[in-house]
Amino acid sequence: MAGNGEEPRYFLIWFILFVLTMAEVGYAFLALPQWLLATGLILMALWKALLVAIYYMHLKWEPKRLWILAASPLPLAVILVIAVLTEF
Amino acid sequence: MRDLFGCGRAMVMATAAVFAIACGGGGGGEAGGGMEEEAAGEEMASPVDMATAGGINAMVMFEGMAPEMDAIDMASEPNCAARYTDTPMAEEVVVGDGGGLANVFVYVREGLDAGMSFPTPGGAVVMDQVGCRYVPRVVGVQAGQDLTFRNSDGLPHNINASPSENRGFNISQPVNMDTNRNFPLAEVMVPVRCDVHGWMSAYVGVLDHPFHGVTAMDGSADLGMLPPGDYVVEAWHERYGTQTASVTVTTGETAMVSFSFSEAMAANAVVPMGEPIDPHGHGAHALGPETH
Amino acid sequence: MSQPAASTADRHPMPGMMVYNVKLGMWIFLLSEVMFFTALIGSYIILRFAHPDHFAEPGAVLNVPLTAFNTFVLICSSVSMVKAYAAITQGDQKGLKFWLLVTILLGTFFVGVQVYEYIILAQEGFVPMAELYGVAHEIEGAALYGATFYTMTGFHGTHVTIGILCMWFVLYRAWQGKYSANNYGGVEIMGLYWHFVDLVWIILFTIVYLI
Amino acid sequence: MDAHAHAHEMPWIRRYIFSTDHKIIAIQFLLMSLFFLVVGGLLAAMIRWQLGFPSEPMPGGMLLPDEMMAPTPAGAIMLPEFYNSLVTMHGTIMIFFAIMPLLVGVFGNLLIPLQIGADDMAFPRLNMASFWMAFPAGLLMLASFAVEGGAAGAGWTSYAPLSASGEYTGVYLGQQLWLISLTILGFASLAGAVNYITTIINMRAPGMTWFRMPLATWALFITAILILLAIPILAGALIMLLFDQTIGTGFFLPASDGEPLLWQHLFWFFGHPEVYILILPAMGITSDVLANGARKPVFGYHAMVLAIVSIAFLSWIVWGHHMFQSGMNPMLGTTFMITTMVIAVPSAIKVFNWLGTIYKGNIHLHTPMLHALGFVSMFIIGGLSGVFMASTPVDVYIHDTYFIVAHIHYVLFGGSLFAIFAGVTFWYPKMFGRLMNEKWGKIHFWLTLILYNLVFWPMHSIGIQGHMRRIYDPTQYEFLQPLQPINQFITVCVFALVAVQAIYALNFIISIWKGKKAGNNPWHANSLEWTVPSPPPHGNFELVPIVYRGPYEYSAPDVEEDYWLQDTPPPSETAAPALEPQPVAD
Amino acid sequence: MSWMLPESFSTFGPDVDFLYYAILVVTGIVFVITEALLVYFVIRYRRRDGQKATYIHGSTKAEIIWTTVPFIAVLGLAFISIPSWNMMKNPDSVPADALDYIINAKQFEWEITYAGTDGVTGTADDISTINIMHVPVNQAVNITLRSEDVLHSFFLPEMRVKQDAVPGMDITVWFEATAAGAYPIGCAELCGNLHTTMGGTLNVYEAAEFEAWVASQSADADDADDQEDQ
Repeated sequence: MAGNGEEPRYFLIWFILFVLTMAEVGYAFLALPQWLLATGLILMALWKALLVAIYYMHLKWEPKRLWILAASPLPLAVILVIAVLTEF
Repeated sequence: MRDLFGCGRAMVMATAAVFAIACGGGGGGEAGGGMEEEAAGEEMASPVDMATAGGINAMVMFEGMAPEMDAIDMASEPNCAARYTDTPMAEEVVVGDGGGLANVFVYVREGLDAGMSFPTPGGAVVMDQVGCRYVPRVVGVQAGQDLTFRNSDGLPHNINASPSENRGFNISQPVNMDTNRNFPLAEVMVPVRCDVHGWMSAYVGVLDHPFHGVTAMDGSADLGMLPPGDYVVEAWHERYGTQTASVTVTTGETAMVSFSFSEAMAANAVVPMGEPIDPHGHGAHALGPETH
Repeated sequence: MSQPAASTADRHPMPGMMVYNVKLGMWIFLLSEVMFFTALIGSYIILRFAHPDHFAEPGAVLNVPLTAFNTFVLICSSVSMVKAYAAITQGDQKGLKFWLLVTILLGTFFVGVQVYEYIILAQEGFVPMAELYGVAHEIEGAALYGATFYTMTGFHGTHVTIGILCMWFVLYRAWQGKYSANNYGGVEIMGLYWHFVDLVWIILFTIVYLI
Repeated sequence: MDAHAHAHEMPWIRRYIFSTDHKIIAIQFLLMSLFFLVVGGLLAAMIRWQLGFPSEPMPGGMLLPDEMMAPTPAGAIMLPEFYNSLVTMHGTIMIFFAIMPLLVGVFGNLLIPLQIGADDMAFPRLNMASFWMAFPAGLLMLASFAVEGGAAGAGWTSYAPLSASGEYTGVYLGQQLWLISLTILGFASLAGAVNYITTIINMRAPGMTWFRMPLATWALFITAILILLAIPILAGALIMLLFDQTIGTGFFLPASDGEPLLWQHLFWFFGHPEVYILILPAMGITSDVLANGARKPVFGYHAMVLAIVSIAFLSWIVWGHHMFQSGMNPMLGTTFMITTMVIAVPSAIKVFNWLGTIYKGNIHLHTPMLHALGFVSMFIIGGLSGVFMASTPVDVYIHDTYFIVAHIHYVLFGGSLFAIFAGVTFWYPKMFGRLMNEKWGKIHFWLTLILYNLVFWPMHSIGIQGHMRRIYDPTQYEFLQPLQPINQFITVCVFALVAVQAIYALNFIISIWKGKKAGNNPWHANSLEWTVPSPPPHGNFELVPIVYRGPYEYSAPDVEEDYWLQDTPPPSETAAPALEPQPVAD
Repeated sequence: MSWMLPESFSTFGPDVDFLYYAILVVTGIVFVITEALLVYFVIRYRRRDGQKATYIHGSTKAEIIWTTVPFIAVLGLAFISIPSWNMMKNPDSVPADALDYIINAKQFEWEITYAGTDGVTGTADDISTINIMHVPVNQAVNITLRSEDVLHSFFLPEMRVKQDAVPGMDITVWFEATAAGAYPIGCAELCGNLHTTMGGTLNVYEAAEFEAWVASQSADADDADDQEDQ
């Protein structure tokens, strides 16, 4: 990444993360149905997580195959949780 | 010699870090001290001067009609059932012909001189398993004294003791055999059961002195020879709870102490289990006959 | 590994991820960390789904404002970490040391706040032990809440602590001048680990504190 | 080479004890896991004594402490709690400390750098750390026999709540040591997996494309991915169970509304990939050896790779078949039945391809080849008996019976262990520079094959009669009493089977000093490890090898010999390409 | 040493046994063919010096065949298994007229409670027995399986019934015996030190006998149990 010219705007990302955190805390205490709260919060959390992964962990500048590698355990996590949840 | 409280051995076998976690989790860490006392106790003579000692005899009577016990359904263990000509009955309350209440654990609860300690008896107390029952059903042992569990049935039993002060154990006896265990700390009582035969249960009283006994069919129990003085004696029954009485021992005399239980007491009886007993000193317990 | 002569290399391409070993190794290690936190967070989700009555409303037991602030601290430490990395890729030794130190301080502050939070919660009767849960005080929720909360946040905190220790090591190496614009692998993988821990916290904060 | 010379100047302890050389680490893993294999075998013999002759005094039992073998006037009788510990520890030790380190630790370390043309692992020090975590973990596991309450006794699956609280079994410390030991072993496995994956992705020699890698390396690569993603799940579960045991949380204890089934789900989500961790490398080894023995390319190389990859993928979505009778949602059971049935397909593909490999071959029946053929024939049985369990209604009947025991042993003993014998014999020269004795190798093979089948084949039969597994005394059940002669027959055969392994042990030990010198390529094989001396020097390759073809070009018409090394330039290439000496990384 | 299942005495028997034998035949054929080929190839293509093996890398056609044929075969086996599985384990399949039982498993006993004449569990006329279960023949019984401590597994080999008992869960088990007699009950999940002793007996009575048994239990609940059972 030393070679890709200008430095990414790290502080902009930081600011977005900050705003999203605030938004999450605010949203969590709104009087909304549980499923809507959960979905919104998870979406925001995933958004934040993606920002960290893409910019701070530099996935944006990595080869595609590293993307695939990095994403590989996620389906397994989803399979495990969803399958076991059907039990209850 | 295999110690029941194996944290010391674990330290040798495992790493120190593991030791810390494991012993903490096992919950038997402090019990290790009991072993040293026992080792020291073996060289000690009894501190009771027989020339001045006096005895205590307890008599426990049952008032009223003895409650009818349930039949034990031994159908699931035909080998045991075959040993009985009559239907075996539960033994929670056993009343003798003379009205004596058996299987009551009577012991000196308070009043021994501070600093008085007693050697651990060398002989073992035997608790047999015959016909899928514990014989005797209630025993008293001294802390550290061997308690031999005997399987005379020739079929699998397990002995699941769940004390509060001591470390519990859960051992199996697949065939006729003896297994020795001991409890290093005093507590009244330790429940013992067999998980294979749900009706089998027994109780062990553990004290760090020898002044205890279990009533026979006539309701009597001999607590042994004690130094003269004032004592508090407690009687414990698995269904009716406890009663205490104070008694004065004088040289050369046998003091009598009597208790009586009745079915009415079963309703609100508090049956102590795993209570630590410190027999030294007075005052913690109110004197006089008392029903819990 | 040195390359064979160019003509041979053309015909026999050198395979690989085109990512140097240490970095690839760190990424692979982080995949296993994903699965580890999957086990912990997954168990939490499942237990909560099965026994909703064990878990209190958000904010009822846990201190959300304090933790939101703490989340912000961790996010700040991520940006300072990435600044340290950016500095060394430009050969800026001073910047590297400065930002590493800032990251360490922020990380330590985060752990400190968490310990403080634990102490307060434990005093209120919010403990992992099933038998002791809420014995001293009447607090909402039940045993599974304490057990899952402390396990998840505790393991995250352990990761942060390990990260701080490693960061001291990186700082020590930076002080010795071991890193340069051409050799910054140590800083980069440190950063990867640190951002990953931050990422896990982002998920944990949402799932444990807010939902 | 400077680095090479430097290696020999290192003190003895750095060269052989705390070595970072992948070949030394492989040998360390080999010695460790063979030791645990012996321990596991002895535990099995004791288990069989009790099953064959329940509650009869065991010969030599008096040597063991009273908590294990109760003294009676007739002799020492095995106690049920010790029997449970034996069952648990036999499974645990064999799976985690024998088969897994043998397949992954030994062959992974030995073969991966050699077969892809690398000088060492990507992270040699991490590699060393991996062994030095695994070995103490094993010792800790063994130490648990000596603690109060004995070793863990809840089965190798340690189902909660039996494992979650000592009050159910009287085992406290032993269960905790079990959990701690496996957690440490998990770290060791992870260190290995990170190393293997990085090495295979990044350190292949020029020309070593994905589809020129030997199948052993392929299998080890996929296995490492399974380890990487499965072990952390186990670690998480182990830690939660350890907290239940020690600090009193209630993840798996119903008393505090914990979920016993959650443990089973987590355990088997790890456990089923684990099953394939234990068989995939064996399949890879078998493919290498079969092609070599048949002097013929592996039939359907690409299909073999695809089969490995699809097994790895499917292994994540079949874990529920261990739990059909566990109270799992029946709908989920149906789903898992279908996925489980499907996972039989890639295994079938592999079997057919192995048959295709020896078809029209020129079969050299050397000892490794015999073991590889043994693997194939036994794996067929183990694979087919798996179909019975996959069918949920049949599983209702045979679940937790000896049929399962037979199945697991046909896969793990008949499968993995035969492949291990094949692999150790085949690559023995690359570890010790000499060959093992062929005659004794063959005697050992035939005796093992026969006795092994005498032991495990009848277990299918008693399983079908309803013989439950893990019962201490089958004669307690009247309907099992007629099966007792079979049990006794099995027991006698087990003793013989264990005894016969002494042949292998002696052959192994004696050959280290007395074996025939091997030379570079004793089996006339193709892959890169056979281009270097036996044992290869520190740093493996003098020059970076250049790979021109796949690893199975046996009997190619273009060349005179029936083998064609991967780095031999094709005939058209008249002059060898200019190469620079390869610096050995420290 | 036999591959034959012991005779079954419940309505599940024919289904399970059919599936078992179907799989036995299919796998048996595959087993014989593959092992025979293996042995044949080893002998037929054994080493001949001075001769090279045939240089073949594979055959796409063969791969396709031996991928699709096993695929279809195993999916077929899966699909014919589904109805029986649903019948055995799905709580909705329990016949409406089934007699209610509660089985409470604990170390190391089966405590079996029959709902009694009123057909409702938890009432005074419940009949409890230890390790011995009494059921009428040709009558479905609906068991609520529970556990007090650890996992157990309720195993009736002749009835082709097996179900783990999980503490904290109520699991429905049902079966219908088709012949009177005494059958073993086993515990198939390691449940502690004396797991091995956790056996019992299933007594299947003709309808009239069963009524007599119920009557005898209700009439003299106190002491009649074991004389009756012996």
